[in-house]
Amino acid sequence: MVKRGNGEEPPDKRPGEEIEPDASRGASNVLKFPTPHKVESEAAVEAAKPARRVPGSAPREAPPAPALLDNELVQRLRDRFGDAIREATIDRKQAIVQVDAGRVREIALACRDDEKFEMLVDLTAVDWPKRERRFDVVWNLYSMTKNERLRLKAHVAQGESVPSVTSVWVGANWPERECFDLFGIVFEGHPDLRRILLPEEWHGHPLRKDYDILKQDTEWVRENLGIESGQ
Amino acid sequence: MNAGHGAAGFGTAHGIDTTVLGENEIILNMGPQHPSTHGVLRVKLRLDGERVVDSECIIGYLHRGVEKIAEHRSYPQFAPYVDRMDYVAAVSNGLGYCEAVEKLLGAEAPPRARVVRTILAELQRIASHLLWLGTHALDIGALTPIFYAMREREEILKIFEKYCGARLTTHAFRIGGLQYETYDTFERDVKRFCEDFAQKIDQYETLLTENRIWIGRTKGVGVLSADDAIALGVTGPVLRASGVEWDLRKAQPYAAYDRYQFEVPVRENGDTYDRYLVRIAEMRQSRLICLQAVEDIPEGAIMARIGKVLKPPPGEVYHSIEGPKGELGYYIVSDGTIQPYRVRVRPPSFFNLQAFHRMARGAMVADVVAIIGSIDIVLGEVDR
Amino acid sequence: MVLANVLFYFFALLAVGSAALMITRKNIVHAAVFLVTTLLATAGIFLQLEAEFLFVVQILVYAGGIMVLFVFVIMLVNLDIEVRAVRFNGQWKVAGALAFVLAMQVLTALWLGRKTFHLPAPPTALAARNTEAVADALFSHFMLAFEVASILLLVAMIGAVVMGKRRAE
Amino acid sequence: MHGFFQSVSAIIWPVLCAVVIVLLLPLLAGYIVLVERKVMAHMQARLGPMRVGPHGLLQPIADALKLVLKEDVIPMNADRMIFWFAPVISVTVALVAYSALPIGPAFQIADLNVGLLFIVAVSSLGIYGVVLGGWSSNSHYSLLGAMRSAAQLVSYEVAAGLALVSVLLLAGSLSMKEIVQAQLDQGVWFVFYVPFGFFIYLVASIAETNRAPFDLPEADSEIVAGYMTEYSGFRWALYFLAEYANVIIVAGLATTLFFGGWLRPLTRYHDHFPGTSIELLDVVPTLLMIALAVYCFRLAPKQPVRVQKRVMAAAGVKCLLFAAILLAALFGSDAVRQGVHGAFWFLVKVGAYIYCFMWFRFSFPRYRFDQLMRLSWQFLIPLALVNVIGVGVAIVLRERLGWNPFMSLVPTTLATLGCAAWLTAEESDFSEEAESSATVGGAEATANRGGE
Repeated sequence: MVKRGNGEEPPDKRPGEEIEPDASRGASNVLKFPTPHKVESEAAVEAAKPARRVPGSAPREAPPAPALLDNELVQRLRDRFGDAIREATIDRKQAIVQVDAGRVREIALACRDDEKFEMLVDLTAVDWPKRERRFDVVWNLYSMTKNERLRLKAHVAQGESVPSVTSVWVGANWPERECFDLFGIVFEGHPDLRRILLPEEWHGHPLRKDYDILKQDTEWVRENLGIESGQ
Repeated sequence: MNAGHGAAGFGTAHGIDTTVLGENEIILNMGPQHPSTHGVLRVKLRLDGERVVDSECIIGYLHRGVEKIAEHRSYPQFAPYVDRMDYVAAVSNGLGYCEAVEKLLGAEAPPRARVVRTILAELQRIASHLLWLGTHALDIGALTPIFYAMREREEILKIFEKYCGARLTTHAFRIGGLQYETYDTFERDVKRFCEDFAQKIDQYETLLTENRIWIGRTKGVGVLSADDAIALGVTGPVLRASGVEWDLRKAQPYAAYDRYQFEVPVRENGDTYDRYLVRIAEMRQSRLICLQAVEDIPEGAIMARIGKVLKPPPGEVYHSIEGPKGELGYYIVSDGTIQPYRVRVRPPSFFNLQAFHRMARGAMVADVVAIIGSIDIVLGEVDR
Repeated sequence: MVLANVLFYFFALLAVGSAALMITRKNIVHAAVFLVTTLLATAGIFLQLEAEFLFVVQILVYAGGIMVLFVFVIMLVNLDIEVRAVRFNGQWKVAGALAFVLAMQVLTALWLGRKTFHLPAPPTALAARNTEAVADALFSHFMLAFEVASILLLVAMIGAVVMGKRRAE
Repeated sequence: MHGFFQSVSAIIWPVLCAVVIVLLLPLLAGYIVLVERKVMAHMQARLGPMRVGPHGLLQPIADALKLVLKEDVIPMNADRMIFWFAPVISVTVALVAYSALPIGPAFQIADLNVGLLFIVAVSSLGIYGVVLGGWSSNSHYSLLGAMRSAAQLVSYEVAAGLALVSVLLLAGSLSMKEIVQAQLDQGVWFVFYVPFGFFIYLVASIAETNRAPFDLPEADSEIVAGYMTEYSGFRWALYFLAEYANVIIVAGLATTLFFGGWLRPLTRYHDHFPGTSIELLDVVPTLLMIALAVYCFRLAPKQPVRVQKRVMAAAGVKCLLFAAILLAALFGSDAVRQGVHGAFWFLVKVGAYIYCFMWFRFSFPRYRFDQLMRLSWQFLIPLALVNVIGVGVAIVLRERLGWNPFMSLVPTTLATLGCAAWLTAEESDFSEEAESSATVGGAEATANRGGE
């Protein structure tokens, strides 16, 4: 039996991991909650009262702004891939490493084999149309051995292709297809890159920010019915 | 459109070659309207007699563009939409989303809210597993368990209804805590349900666990090894049945799970029978969690002070919970406005379904439905 | 007796007619259906002769057993090829000539033996216990033949299993 | 009265029986469906049909009307002739089989001296309806269903036939009437002589009628509805009718062969009411029907709608009518009494057998096709062979060595039991093997992945 990421083993406190509750958990029936944020402890003080919410008020304490991350993991990756590792940050206690899109496959392989990130939890993209390289492709990795998460991110321009990681994690197959389907990002070396959620004959990629169903509709009406759409 | 056809055959689902058929081979389209593809899954099977030579899952028939909708709603407005993804486990979906946004805001729900959330989420896990049990048994030809399972699920839905007025798409939680206080007899209802439920699980097990036909139909069927499961991103009971002891409730506790004693059921063979046993054992554990939690719900506020208009500072967050079907993750990117810039849902069924191709290799048509049932997919979540 | 004659001619016509249809159908499943009809009609004639046991065995073994396997196999084969195949090719002239010669022979034989040709009287005394009679005959007079036949069938069955297994590997 | 029966029985009586059977069977099948749904519902903690008539009593009629009025769809590329003809074959052969089935000593269309073989032979033709229907629909699901059905029926007919042979050896006849008579003469139902023969026949008969857990040809979760997938309306109803007609046939066969046919339980108990020739036990059917009538009358006022009250009361009256007939028969001649009461007991036993079918259906999951085949060829058929040989030995022991009939069959039963135990052990060995090979397969798959 493989025993992985069990909460019983104290995970190491490297940055880039989820918050671990304090040691008192499960010790007694008294409910003590970890209080990582001030907000919550204040809420506890106002225990008896119903929540009082001021309209428009911002949270008392904003989460820390993304800070630079520089730990052993990033160091090792930098040593090995040099410039391909661009910028490592930590946002809301989660490690994000920005990498060079062209070398993602090798980096992924290293993450899987040497850094023990066995599982590709998720693969997705974000569209920033105003940016020069408009897409963020995001690989969410998880290490069962270390109970740790890592997010790889690469900037990709429209029309640029990204190496597929299906040879590293077979599970990347469908997410990459979905990414291709909804963003139009081409993954080089994918065994079967087709649309997955939308029909084959669909036009456009809906999750792009400039995708406009209304505009498409108007165009379709003009083309096929020969009239101006009333919408 | 069809750019990037590389070398074929990385082991996961790729399109079936329908042009070259061997002797006695036929192509069978199961679904999207088929009694046991659980909604609108379409499975294309290449059969040699009754044996599966190749398979391909074709999904997307229930695609509603939930992720796109999110970009046009404010954070609280989007919350009801997540209920419609895994519609048999709406509470879990809501829990994941609310916690993800809370993390993005840097807020946290008060203790009372977290305990109530835990109770409801565990009840939802039981309800989801019950629905799975019933339909899975029905697929294998056992007509009776589904009605027993529905009977107990009804009790859970009644508790939901009493709590928030809805049974299926509950929208039970709000970002920052809870909208509603628990109703007067909430503790009693939950407790009574949990106390009766132990014996009810025994009933299901009497019908199935040691039944020769059931064992014959499920043992050694749809085997998924631990390494394959991890490589495919499979999570939840399917992963645990393959011998990987990994549960987000233990590994990275959220809500109030770190307060309660429970075990993570694990089996080693990774076949359909083990997935069945794992889920049955999980129902028992969920029941124990509910019993512990309902004994001692802390007093206090149910809502954190987060303000009415939610404007998370720019940045991004990934938060995941152990849904009934596996790791249910939300990756939310904020640009500092009231609307999320991007919401990505990591649906467990989507990744688990990917493993179908591997499990179905060499199976028979009858095994195909057993395997689909044992993965426990909800197409609303796969297609979003 | 009129009823008996009517029934006989009904069954006889049915048997001959469906046999003819069987060899002329292009669709192989239709042909099989007509073969089954022929067998059943023959069974009807057996029943008329008060050979109840034979009647039942005819249905049970031929119509209910062997022909089911026929149909089963036919369904497994790709039918389109069979339907499109040309039935009457260049050999039909030779076949026709041979058939003509054969028919002449049969007719000659019938003509020569026309004096001995008469319908046997329907058996009456035997009928009541003909199942036992068949069993007695099989297990006493024809014991050896019966056993030889069963061994032959056994060999055929084992052979089929062996061949089937080899092909599966 | 006596003379009347004899004169009628020559030719009118069989024709009358045939007409009654053909007319009543659809109704009977409809009500068996209703009973099945009610039994299923109560086993599954729900009520079942409740709306059409009190407790759904008129549901079968509503269903039948609906089916007859439905559109009759014929798929475009179907073989129309055969598609049209196939359900007719199914129903016809199912009905023909009734001609040799004695429902009590008086109600039998023809007492063939090969009656048993006749029923088996004719029901074996029912397969053509299924196979041709499946083939002609031109659909993959239908074809798969038809092929499953053909293979299944051919396999299980062997097991069922061998199970019947053990009874034939004991009865020494193929005539249905004589088999019942043999049970009366020997004073015991054959199920007590050859329990394993009965067990094998029970399993095989479920498989032959395509009912759960052997309902693979119409397994709804796998191949939608198997050979019936493309059928609708009246044609579909014909298949349905054929299925239930076959269920009644196998139940009737089992009743005749193993449960003494129309004989009442405790046939040897002959105490009379003092001063009359009426036996004490013969009153039981009348009392049962009266009890049923009382139950109906008590339920009637509780029905919510007036129509329902009336229908319920009518059901009660019908029960009373049956009770009256049963009671009147007691005072008739022997032939009348045996005819009416025989039919009653026969139907009760058939009902009990069908109830077992339903009970199994709601308790067990479905077999997989290879498991189904293995069960027949590797378990039931060897078992049936051992059983038949054992019965042969027992008859020799009884007739040549003068053993007590029960004692002589004990070794048979023990031998069959031993064989069953051995075969079961073999089977679990086999499944363990399969399991270990599956694990090896998994390991290989993992190894392969490394190479990719």
